[in-house]
Amino acid sequence: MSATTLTLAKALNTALRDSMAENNKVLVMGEDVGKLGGVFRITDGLQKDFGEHRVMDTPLAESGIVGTAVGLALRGYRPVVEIQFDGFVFPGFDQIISQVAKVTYRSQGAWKMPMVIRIPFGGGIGAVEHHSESPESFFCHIAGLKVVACANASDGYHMLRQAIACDDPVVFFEPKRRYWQKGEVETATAPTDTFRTVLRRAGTDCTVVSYGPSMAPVLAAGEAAATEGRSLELFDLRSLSPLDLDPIVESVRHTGHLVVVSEAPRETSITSEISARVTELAFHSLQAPVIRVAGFDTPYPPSRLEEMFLPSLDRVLEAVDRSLAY
Amino acid sequence: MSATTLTLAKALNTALRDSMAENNKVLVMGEDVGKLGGVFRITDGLQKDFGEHRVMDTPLAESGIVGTAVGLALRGYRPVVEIQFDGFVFPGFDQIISQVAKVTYRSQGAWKMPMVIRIPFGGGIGAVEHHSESPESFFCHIAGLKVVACANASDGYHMLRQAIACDDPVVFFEPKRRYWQKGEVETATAPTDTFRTVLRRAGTDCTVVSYGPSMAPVLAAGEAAATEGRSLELFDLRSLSPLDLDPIVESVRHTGHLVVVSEAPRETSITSEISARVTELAFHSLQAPVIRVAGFDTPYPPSRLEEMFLPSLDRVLEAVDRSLAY
Amino acid sequence: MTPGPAADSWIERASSAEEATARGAAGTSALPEPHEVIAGLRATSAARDSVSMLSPEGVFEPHPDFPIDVTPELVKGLYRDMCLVRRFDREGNALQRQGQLGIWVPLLGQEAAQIGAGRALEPQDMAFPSYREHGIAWCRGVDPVDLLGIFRGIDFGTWNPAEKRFHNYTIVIGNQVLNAVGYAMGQRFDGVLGDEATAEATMCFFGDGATSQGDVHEGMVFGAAFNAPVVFYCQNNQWAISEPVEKQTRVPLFKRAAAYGIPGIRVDGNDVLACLAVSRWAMNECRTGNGPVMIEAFTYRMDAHTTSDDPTRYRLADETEAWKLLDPIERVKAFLARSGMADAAFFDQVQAEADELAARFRKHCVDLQTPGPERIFSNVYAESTQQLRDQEADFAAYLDGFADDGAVGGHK
Amino acid sequence: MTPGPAADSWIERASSAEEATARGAAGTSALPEPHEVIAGLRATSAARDSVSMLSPEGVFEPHPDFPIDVTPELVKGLYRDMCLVRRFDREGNALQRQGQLGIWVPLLGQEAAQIGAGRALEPQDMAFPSYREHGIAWCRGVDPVDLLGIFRGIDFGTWNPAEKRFHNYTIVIGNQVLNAVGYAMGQRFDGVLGDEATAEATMCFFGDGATSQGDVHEGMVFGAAFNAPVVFYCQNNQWAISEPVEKQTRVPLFKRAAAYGIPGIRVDGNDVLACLAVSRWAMNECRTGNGPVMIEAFTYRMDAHTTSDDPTRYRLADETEAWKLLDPIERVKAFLARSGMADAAFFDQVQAEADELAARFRKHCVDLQTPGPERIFSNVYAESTQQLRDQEADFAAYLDGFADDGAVGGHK
Ligand SMILES: Cc1ncc(C[n+]2csc(CCOP(=O)(O)OP(=O)(O)O)c2C)c(N)n1
Ligand SMILES: Cc1ncc(C[n+]2csc(CCOP(=O)(O)OP(=O)(O)O)c2C)c(N)n1
Ligand SMILES: [Mg+2]
Ligand SMILES: [Mg+2]
Repeated sequence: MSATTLTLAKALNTALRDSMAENNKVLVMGEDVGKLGGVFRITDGLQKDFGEHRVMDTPLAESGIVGTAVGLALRGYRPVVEIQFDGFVFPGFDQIISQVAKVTYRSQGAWKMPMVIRIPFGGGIGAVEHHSESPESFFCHIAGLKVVACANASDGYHMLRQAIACDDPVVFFEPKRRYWQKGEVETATAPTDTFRTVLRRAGTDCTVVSYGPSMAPVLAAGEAAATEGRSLELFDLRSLSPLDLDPIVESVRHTGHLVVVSEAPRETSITSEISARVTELAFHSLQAPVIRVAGFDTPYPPSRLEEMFLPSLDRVLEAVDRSLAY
Repeated sequence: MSATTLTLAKALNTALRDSMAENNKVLVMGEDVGKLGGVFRITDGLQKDFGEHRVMDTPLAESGIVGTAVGLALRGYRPVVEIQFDGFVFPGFDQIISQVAKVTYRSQGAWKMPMVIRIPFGGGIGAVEHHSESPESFFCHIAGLKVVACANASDGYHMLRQAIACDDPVVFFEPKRRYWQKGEVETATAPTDTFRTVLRRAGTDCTVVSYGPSMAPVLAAGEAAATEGRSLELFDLRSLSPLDLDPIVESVRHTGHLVVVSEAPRETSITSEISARVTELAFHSLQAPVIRVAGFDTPYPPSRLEEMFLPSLDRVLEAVDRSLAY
Repeated sequence: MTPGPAADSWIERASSAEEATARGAAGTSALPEPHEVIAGLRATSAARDSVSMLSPEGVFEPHPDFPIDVTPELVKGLYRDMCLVRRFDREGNALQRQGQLGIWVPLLGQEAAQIGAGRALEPQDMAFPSYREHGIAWCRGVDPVDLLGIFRGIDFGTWNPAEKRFHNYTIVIGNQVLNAVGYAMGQRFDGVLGDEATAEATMCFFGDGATSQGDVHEGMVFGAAFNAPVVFYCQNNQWAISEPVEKQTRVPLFKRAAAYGIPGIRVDGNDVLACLAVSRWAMNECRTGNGPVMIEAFTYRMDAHTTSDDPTRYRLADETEAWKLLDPIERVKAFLARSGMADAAFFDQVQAEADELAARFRKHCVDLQTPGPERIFSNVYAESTQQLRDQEADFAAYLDGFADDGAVGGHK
Repeated sequence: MTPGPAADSWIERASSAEEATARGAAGTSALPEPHEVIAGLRATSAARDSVSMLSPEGVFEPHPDFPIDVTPELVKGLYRDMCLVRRFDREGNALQRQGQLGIWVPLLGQEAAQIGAGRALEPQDMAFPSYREHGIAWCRGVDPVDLLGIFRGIDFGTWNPAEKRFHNYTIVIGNQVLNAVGYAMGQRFDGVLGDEATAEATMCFFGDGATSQGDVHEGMVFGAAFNAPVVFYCQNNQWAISEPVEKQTRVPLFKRAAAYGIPGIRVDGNDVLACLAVSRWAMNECRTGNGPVMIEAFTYRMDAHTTSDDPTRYRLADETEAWKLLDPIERVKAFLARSGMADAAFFDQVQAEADELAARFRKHCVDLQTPGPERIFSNVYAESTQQLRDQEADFAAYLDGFADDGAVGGHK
């Protein structure tokens, strides 16, 4: 079958459908994932086709959702949990850190924990409080979890398929404001490892790395910079933990400049880790310190202010200028 | 009154006692903090002297402890919450991130949130699972919280007094394996700002920064290095968020080398942030990348292995060597 | 087979099993089956053990346990409250449709449940809302326009929660229940309970779905453990977004109370007089030191969960139609008219007041100004930090860079 | 005043208020008052609505609802189980005192509660323990020596939880309840419920203090919502470290069950026959699709919370002495002797077996080897990562640096 054009939302929905059809141990569970198909419709139609036992509307309790998913995984199922919004994962945080992430280690491998925790994340949709957060950094600090974020429809499909096939727990971040963006998806291609950093644009002057929702302004910045005669090399991390830094270090060796872009508040975040690690690995190549374009160290502001909070084309370009001028 | 020699545990107990005597709005609450005086006896004798309403044995539920403390703070109280062990703060994580940290921002200052969340943290006591963790990095990523860690009896007393007096929520980390270590405490001195980085030893070759339980091996490393003719400049952060980096940047300007030491797993941690920020601020002064001596990116191991997991004198010295040899 | 309570539970299980099957079947079919809707209706018109006083037809019958002095002033006041609240609630919906608000959370159908509870509160009492409590806000003296910023993305509500004794809206399901219990513990420690008219208590609001959250359980555990003067007021509007209450529980929610050794009462949530009488009793129990108390207001969410929601995907119009017959305002109007407590002039005047409020509500909304970037950095702490001041200064400098060409860095 | 359940709750409140005062008074005084201890005793010998069959004096009286065939083999087997478990539990305490273990969590006093429940489990059933369930481990065929590494800091337990159908010990209070419910949901989805001898169910274990945790509530909510074949087995040993059960609840814990529409039964937790009969019934209810069920085993923590705890700070020796009279093993011994089911030879043989086990337990403990650094990095993931392999390699290289002078970097 050849490539089809799908929205990110539909690509994710298709990945769930294909995984469920392929393996009847795959379950979908969460709040409103049944008849409603999820508030973003990512699970649309799945309950109708796979039944109530494989697509479960759960009681309203995230610790309960994650905690029972742990038990289902022990029983041999492969639960795919939907957290309705980023800001609502925290009631389930204890089960994630104390059980999901540790069961394999604790049992010395007697248990596996094949579980996917899907989290629509990030801002830009004009939502109320707790609906626009970027909590990925918390999960990157938890050993035993794999943390990934998709940025387009094709990765949405293939990364979710890979996450569901993985025998380790994967926290899967979906850029909610890109759900309706269309892209080419080749569902037939044999799956390669999609949990790796990928080059999005080759360049020579400055390396820029990001993931998820911020890839769009980063790609736009690449275009804009080109028109101004600056050549940016752009990477999409895809895997936030573990980090696949080799391609970035390689790039920095020839550009000498690195800008890291993320919506997450800056302090003690994924951008801190990338800055620290790349500096450790490419110290003599760096002609300027790694510059971070990130959310501010404040709670997410009222949505009319989010355009200023979120990394924008302009903020990325300004950071590149600062790095090059350093 | 002149200085007295107290264990860290007794210094903390005295700070609670003095704060409660000074302000009857100060409350202590948690599991087993009453008659038992807490599993580490930090609240020993307080219920006997201040009564059951001011020193409360709560039901066994951390979200309940933190969540009701929020309400008490709104009512005008200054709750000091004890979390029994580091690994048990996570059931309360949602209330901390969604309410404790955001109430002031949400209400545009109409509410204040004067609350202290005390957490005995770190390893080295030969304990079972969940009793030796270093979760401070999670809290450093949460805007609206102040995060501090004490390393000795004097700071234990004065930092806890300051935390209780603070109108913002303070997550207060106590190095449990140092509870029985004695130190001089001058309780009479007028309180200065103790939430700042402090110089512990002046030196010229390499800057080493740490906090809490790891200050001991770092100070020992300073001694050992001196005997080998290497002069280390040692800092105790005390405040983990916000970070007080000026003294460290100053130091790096003349040493050109920085080693950061922490028990917390390395990935996306407080050590990542220090490395990133100091590199941003002192890029041209650094003759080597910031080197991190940290916990491994694994769950906390069985305790017989913790000596290898925890930053030791030897690991600190080896890192200093690597930095100087870079 | 088993002792008392267990025996109870057998009965519960049996009955709810029926309901469950009825509802369960629907999960697989695209739309609910007719018998389901009927089940819904049965649940409605005959909610077991429910306290009610004013029938859907507007016939008043006093309840022995919850005496209430039904004066014209009282009933007219409650009617006015409900009409005004419904009016600005509808205006909120309209403003969202017209792009003036990002989202609106309608209370349609829950006016009696909220006005009845809200009017049982004294000025010195404290209230902890969820996000749908516009009627409670109204009773606390919060100007409805102070709600608008939340839904327009300007702020998180502009009333002073400490002065109004009405906490900020809380969106994380269940959080506010624990916060309310803590506040009530403080009231007890302050010694403000007793028979005096100045005695205080706290009421917290949450939904049927929220009862599944650990925080709500822990709230009841702590409330009972510390004899906190708090009323747990659960508005069971039958739905948690797309999930019917049967997904959360096998037994009527008010029966949860017994598990904590506190009284639990189910009241007809569309009967404002019953809600008021029961809430007054419950608050007095708390003020006099007999708290906590749990109330389940059995009502219905007549509109979508929010303006972003599409209920046609998960529930039948018939169900909503049937509940229309139980409208909380209509029955009061009928009662006022039949009893001669109010005349046409009164109804006209309330209507006029409502339109006036709606107009002011709308004007305030469209006039709302977006704050500057300083709002992003303000009040993160009571005692701000150098790190944050630096970050704000850097961003201000960055924005100045665009000052000349006027452009502002907006995310693409 | 209020309908059925609420009325119930009034009664509960009244009675538990008494108890509360009795216990509450103690909170302020350094030691419990005598009347408190008495209260404790009253609660014990006459725990309301408690199912019991074998009196403290060893007199057996069948219970109409929970028939059990009391054969010599059965009773002798249960006696042996309890004696052996108590013996290695005591050895664990001794090993800690002698510095061979970092800590030990004693089950002393809870032998009947655990052996009764454990022997109700079939091989195909699943069990989720907390951290005190040495007796359950025994019944699941876990060799006691496989528990030692946990308390010596060598590992997290070396039995295979999947093969033994006995999950790892869970230390974070309440977590395992949700995990157990999920596992039981899976049993239901697998279609292994029914009347066949192969039908499966799950039992999870938690304490009185744990009932306050949100996870335990959510476990019951999910269990009821999905009709999961799970038995919630609460060992109420009267204490959560230093906090008496009155700090957690106003009402008997088994009454929590009614709030979820599931049966709740209180059993004399020191009566192994009652615990067995009730557990068998409950597991069969679950295996045949009538789950969940809650059981409260009313027992007592005879020893400290752990070897690190000092109970003299918060409870009177008298209380413990009084419970000694209710010892779970003594009553079975009396029954066996009086009924002539067993003779001196049997008791001697069990004693000998116990000493043998204790010796093997001790030897295994002192012989345990500390694993190498590779254990730190092993099984973090099912599919390891380059990042972790690099970290392990770096550390190995670092350690090699000390190889010559033999020293290893130990923390100071
Ligand atoms: C912890 C958490 N999880 C999920 C959500 C998303 N959410 C918002 S409202 C809602 C349903 C609430 O139902 P109910 O408690 O009955 O209140 P109602 O909306 O019916 O008034 C959900 C799941 C949330 N706000 N918080
Ligand atoms: C979430 C969490 N909080 C606190 C603790 C510390 N802790 C360990 S055991 C215990 C008391 C448990 O009491 P109970 O549930 O009655 O079980 P028991 O120990 O009496 O068997 C506490 C507070 C913990 N292990 N987990
Ligand atoms: Mg609802
Ligand atoms: Mg207990």
